[in-house]
Amino acid sequence: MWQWIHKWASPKHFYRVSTRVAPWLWGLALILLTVGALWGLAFAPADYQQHDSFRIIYVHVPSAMLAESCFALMAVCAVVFLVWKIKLADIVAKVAAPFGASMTFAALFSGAVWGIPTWGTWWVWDARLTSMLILLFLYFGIIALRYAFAREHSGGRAAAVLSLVGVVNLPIIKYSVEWWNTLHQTASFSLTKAPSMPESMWVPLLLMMLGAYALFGAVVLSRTRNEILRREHRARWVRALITDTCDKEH
Amino acid sequence: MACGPYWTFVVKCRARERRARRDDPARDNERQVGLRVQLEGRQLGCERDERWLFQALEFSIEDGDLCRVEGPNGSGKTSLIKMLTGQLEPSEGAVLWQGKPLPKARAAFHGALVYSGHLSGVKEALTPLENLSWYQAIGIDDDARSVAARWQALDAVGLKGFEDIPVAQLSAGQRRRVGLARLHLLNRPLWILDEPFTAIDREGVAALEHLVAEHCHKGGAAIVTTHHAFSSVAFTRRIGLDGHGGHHVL
Amino acid sequence: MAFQTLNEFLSMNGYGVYVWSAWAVVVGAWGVQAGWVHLEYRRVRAGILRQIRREARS
Amino acid sequence: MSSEGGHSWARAFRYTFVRDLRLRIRHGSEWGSPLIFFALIVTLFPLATTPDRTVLVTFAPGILWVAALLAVLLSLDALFREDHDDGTLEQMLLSPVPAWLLVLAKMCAHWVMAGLPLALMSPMLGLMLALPSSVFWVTALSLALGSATLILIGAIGAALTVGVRRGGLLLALMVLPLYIPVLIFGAGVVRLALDGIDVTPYLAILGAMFAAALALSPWASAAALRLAHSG
Repeated sequence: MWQWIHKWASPKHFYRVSTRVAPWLWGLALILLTVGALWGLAFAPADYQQHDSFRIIYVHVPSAMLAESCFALMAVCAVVFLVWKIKLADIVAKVAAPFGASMTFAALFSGAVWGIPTWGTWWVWDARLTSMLILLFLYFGIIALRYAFAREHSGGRAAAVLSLVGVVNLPIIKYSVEWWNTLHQTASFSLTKAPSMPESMWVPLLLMMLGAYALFGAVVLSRTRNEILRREHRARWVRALITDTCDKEH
Repeated sequence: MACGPYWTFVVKCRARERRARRDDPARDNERQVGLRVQLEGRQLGCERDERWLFQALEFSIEDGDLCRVEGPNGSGKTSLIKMLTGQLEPSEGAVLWQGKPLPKARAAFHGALVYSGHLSGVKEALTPLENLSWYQAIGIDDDARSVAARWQALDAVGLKGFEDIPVAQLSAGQRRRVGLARLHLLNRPLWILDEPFTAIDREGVAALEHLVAEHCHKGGAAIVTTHHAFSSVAFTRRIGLDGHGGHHVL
Repeated sequence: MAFQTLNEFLSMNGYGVYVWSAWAVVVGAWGVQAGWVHLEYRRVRAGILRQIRREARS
Repeated sequence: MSSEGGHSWARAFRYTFVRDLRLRIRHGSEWGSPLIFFALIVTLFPLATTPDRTVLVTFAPGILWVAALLAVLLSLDALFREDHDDGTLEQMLLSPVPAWLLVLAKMCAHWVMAGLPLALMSPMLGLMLALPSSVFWVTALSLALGSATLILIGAIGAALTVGVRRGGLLLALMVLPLYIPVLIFGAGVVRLALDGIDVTPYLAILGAMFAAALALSPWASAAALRLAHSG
């Protein structure tokens, strides 16, 4: 197992392998998202209670789930970076943070906009939206801490420790916000219990979620590749790569 | 009352410590032979901002060694010193104390080390005596001779009569001498001094040189980084760093 | 098809403002991330090329 | 020279605890400000809203707790910074005594000098916010327990930003989201006590948070200090 980890520790190996994977991921994300969007917006039936405002679920749920899993990814990268000192994990965590923050903001915005027709006001202090707001502040804290240090290496380590502290506190925050105010409707779709929506409604939702995760993978992968190029700019293989892509274009 | 739970916690540590001592044979012979200095660097490497300051550095410090670390500014001298004290994890290789890698032998190693860095390590609001008594406490010195030792240490650095004046009112040179009084106070086999001669007058320098020489003569070891050549004693070992990855060890 | 006419689809039976604004923000965020990847790649490449030229000259 | 183990650990703990108390007493001005800040914030609210007692009493628990939380946060920035600047933090990390024990001693000293006085002052300020005297005991207890948890959690943030210049605002941005569960349960306990509900289960949860923070924070802070120091 150690060889396998060590092989992945070298950015060059990761870069070569990801060159083939990245285009597929981008293509998969594009297809899934367009099919899911068309199906969800145009063909899925409207909800009997919320009518067409229900279609916001097809963007709210994927972005909320991305916000959560991105935080989990950052915590895993933090452990890998602090314990095995693999720089790749630090790069992935650094790259994933802005994506997670933007997904949290998107989930908050779409949740709030969805609230107007259903609850009558755009911001309601309901448990899930409040936890999402706190998660957004956690993201800002981690990003700000990373860029507060002069040297990237110490910034990466400090941000890793804060992500671990954050991930330990997340369930406690959710529980206490839940205790404080439970208003939000129960989760409309969870992998364990059967979806409470008819099939024609949750299939597009599933497509949108898979598409969102594919996009998440593609963005994180490509931005990691850029960060590797930026950090290893003195390495010969980077220079060789850049010069021959440059010649191919002219 | 607030620290009630902590005493129970500390007592539990004592029980664990006694158990550790009972079934750890190595600990017994260590006490008979007296602490032998054995600090080795194995294939040490230090990388900063994707650049190697030094690589594959091999050396070994034994009893009676006086080692000088030299090199231009920014050549990684302080990083090497921080690796030797266990503050900085080497990017490559390992530092061994009596055969055991540092992170595993941290308590034993720190029990045998006195480190004097760029910062004086002295609290300005406290008096020299209070500073030294705190050092004895965190240095786990036996209680019997502690009061006498403090006076004797202050006398040795020529601060007799200044014992109960807050350090803030002493001059910069006197402040550093309070820091250096630790060398007299805690009789530790290994001294690591980083630029010890800054802000010290001529006869202070001579006194410190004599002290280090006598320490090495008595079987201790010292690692010193300084631009000032020792006049009265020869270095038994030199580690030169050129800052571009190269080094030479005598 | 859940809507009879095109403008019914555009107005989302009266909920158009909410649905389209929510979708715009989320899909917009995805688009920004994708665009950012491309811009960042070009910026990193330009930086490396500039460095190569500078070192080739000196 | 081998350590006598527990005995000398306790001595190191006690000396560091006393040293920090002595430092705080000698630097009175700098360490008194959290208490004055606490009183100041509490007096702002009636001036900003209404002096009407019926309105104030509903907000009293929240105002007391938010003011205490901000006072603790304000005082945390200097917890490790002074020791970092004059090199004693380096010596603490290089001592044979485990770093988490010395960090724990510093946190206890900080609680005795900053957390406890807040709790003892809260009844007086509660009076100003029309808080009935029947609730003083619960307020003081929840603030004493809560401020200890806040100091423990905040110390991790202080350890992370010890190497950063002007780390105060960054510390607040990082640590406030982690303070929210303590704030919810702390202020909630006082609000429920106002309505006469039995608050022991909620105090128990506050105690559980304190126990978790006590178990994790010294170790995490020591690790964070080691990271910041080797930078």
